[in-house]
Amino acid sequence: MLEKPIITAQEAAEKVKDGCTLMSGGFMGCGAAHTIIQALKAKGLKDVSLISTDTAMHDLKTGKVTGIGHLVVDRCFRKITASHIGLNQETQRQMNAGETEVELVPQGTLAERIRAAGNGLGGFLTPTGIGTEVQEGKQILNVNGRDYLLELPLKADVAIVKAKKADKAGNLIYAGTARNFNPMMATAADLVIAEAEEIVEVGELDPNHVHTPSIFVDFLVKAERLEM
Amino acid sequence: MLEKPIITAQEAAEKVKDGCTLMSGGFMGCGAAHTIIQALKAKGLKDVSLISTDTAMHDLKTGKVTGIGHLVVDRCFRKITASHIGLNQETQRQMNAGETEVELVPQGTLAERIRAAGNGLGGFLTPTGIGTEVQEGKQILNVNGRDYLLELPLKADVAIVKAKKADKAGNLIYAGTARNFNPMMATAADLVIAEAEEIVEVGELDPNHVHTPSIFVDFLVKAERLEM
Amino acid sequence: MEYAPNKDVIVKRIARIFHSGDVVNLGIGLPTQVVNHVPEGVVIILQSENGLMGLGPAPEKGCEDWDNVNAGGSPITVQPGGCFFDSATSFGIIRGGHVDYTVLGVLEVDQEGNLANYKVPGKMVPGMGGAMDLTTGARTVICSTLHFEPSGKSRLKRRCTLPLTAAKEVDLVVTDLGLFQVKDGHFVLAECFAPYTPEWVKEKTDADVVIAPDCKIVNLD
Amino acid sequence: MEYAPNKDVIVKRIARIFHSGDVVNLGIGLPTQVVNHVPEGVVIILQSENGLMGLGPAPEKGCEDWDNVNAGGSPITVQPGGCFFDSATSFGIIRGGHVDYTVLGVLEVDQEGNLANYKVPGKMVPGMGGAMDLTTGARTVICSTLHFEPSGKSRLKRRCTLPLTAAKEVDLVVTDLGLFQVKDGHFVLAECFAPYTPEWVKEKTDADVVIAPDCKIVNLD
Repeated sequence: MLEKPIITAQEAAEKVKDGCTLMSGGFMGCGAAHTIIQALKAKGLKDVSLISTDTAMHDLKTGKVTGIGHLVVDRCFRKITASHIGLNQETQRQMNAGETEVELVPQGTLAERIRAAGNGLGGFLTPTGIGTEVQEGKQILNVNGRDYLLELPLKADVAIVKAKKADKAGNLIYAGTARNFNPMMATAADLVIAEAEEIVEVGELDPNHVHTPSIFVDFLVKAERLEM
Repeated sequence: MLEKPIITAQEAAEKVKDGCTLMSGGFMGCGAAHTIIQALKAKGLKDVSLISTDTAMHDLKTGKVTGIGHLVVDRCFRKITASHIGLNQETQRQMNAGETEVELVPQGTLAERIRAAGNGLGGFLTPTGIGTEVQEGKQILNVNGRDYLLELPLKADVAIVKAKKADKAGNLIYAGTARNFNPMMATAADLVIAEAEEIVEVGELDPNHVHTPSIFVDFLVKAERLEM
Repeated sequence: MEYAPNKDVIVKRIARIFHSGDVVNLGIGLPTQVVNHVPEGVVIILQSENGLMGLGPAPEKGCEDWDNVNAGGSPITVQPGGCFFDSATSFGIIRGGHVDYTVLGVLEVDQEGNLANYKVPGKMVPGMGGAMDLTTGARTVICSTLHFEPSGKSRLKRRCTLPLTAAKEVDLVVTDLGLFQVKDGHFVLAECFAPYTPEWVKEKTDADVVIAPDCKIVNLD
Repeated sequence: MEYAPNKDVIVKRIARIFHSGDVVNLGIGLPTQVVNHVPEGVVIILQSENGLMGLGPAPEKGCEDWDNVNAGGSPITVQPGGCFFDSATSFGIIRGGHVDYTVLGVLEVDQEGNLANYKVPGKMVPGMGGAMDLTTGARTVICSTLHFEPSGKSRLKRRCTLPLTAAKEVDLVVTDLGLFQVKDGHFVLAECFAPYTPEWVKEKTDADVVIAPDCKIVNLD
């Protein structure tokens, strides 16, 4: 199995271009690629369209910021597609002020839309959102007497994901709830950069326990920052 | 975590009723619940609608039969939904003679239809089958300029799946390519019976490596027959 | 009759709904406390929508593993026999009807079974998170709420005015006054919590309440 | 010119198409043999649609692990760095465009890029297995076939008459006469395999063949 280039977080950040669509794994900061996020912050990023389950945390009172919230505070995003922004007061402020476009998507629908893009599906029918604002502008199909929304795939130019362990071929294993959106995102972007706490030799991972097959990963980064 | 009843293959077979819809994991016999299949054969089963990726093997010349093929030979099925029956000459004979209804489904579509049923989706759009006989009678939707077939969920009354290891709570870990259709089938049937080569105490499996969460499994059977 | 808000009776009553083996998802806030009141001998399985079956209690201080958090981002532990999965699988479990109960907070809930709990336009727009999938997918949707807003208005309505989280999905509403079933376009008061009386509850609720013929007075203290 | 069937040149030529890192799915039968001719130094990754990335060679006799089989049900080994997944994931990989090349056998293939290889109505109905997903999903679809049927008829057609496996999905056809691209409703002969000549190939093929201006004569022996 060919090995994937191991690059620095700075080199990874250079691959994320202004104006691109970026997927970032993580749930309230848990399972986010913190090292790469800090490099993106240092580099300065503009006009990016973010897809993430949430925008992690930003507490205006304490000033505490976690995960992808660091890039929200730096105004890196022109658009944010997420299921929850409730713990990031800056995201809410930017949305209410009309500074940043925010599209709210039910969390299960978001996960499935990303999976659909990675899996070559043209869309799927979900009952979630029927009878709510979420159905606005969407096609409703009735199957066997029940109404469903047609939801469409969601893909990105770049995905940054975070694993516990990688092998040099790019196989990934996640730990605990830090798995969350990472596996789907790794399938749905043209360029996938995986940050891993540990990078082992090819052949050291049990092939039954790999969560993300190597073929999805383009570059590896060694994690240096683990805190949220 | 509550433990699931460990029953004999004979008790498992009693739970599969004549006339029901049955899902059976396995790919050409690899990863099929051979112990339960033999108990079903011994019991005699009638009028069942089978969902399986294939009907394993039956060679008219050598008489060799594998996996679910044993039940095909015994004429247990009124209908078979599968992607491939090429290595079971008896299935083909029954189909051509009009004795058994056979519905052929592309393998990826079959896997996704079962997943859709287990995941509460009303259907999905796939490009597979466009322009072929598979599209007959199905709705075609155009999304962003590409045609897709709307494929619908597929569920069953009972699923028999085969794992390498189970814990007593019902968590399952599969081995190698014996995983195949088992994880999806475990989500898509009202009653799920899992045959496992090894049944360990609750807490002995690494929660990061479980392939099928315990909540999907109703009964456990200790595997006694491993050959295909 | 004087009203004093009492969150304890809400979580105590909900905790008695479950049977051993039930798969339960508890929302952030009040619903989370339900777990502390599940009767001894009843073993439920807690699902956390961020990717976990078998949620255990919070770790002791200093023992946090930041790879293991709940849907609110707080550190948790895992029960023996628990397991992890990705978010697509997690919501497949939810949407697919494999979660028996979801317990959620309320801004408004109405007699048609509509729930609003994720958005006050222009004021508070946290996003729906997993709530829309949970209300659509869980077999039984339980709303937990103080009966009255701070202003004194009933949170049980004839018709929600806020954007809906779910349309016609609510099965049960448990407040500090009683347990209500949503049925045929009205609330059925199945249990009234002492010291209140069914008639008083009906009078104070700004929705159509039918007192069940077998309505019980329950003391949860 | 006399024709002698030669499967070797087909698999030899296909094996030279790949670059290191390519993800390749080889169909049962003739395509399987392609792997034996991949040039030294080129490291491809073989996908097996029954749930494996990193298919290795067959095990030695007596070392079979019957949990590890290929899509034909025969025992296989796994390359270091390989991994297993379920069938939904496997076909997600295929349908999602993550397989660079699929190599399939042929009953008929036509100049519109249609392929028929899974069914002869009334005679042979093995089922499509994974072939429809593979032809739809793989980035490049390569058909491998002897140029002529045993009867002497060309397998390259103006229009398939058998039920289609895939409509307009075929990119390349490699026969024992040459390498054809499917383009704008005809076959473009990009390479002609010695000892045949482009004109002879064109004449013997029952379809519209355009000889590429830069058509090369290739010797694969």
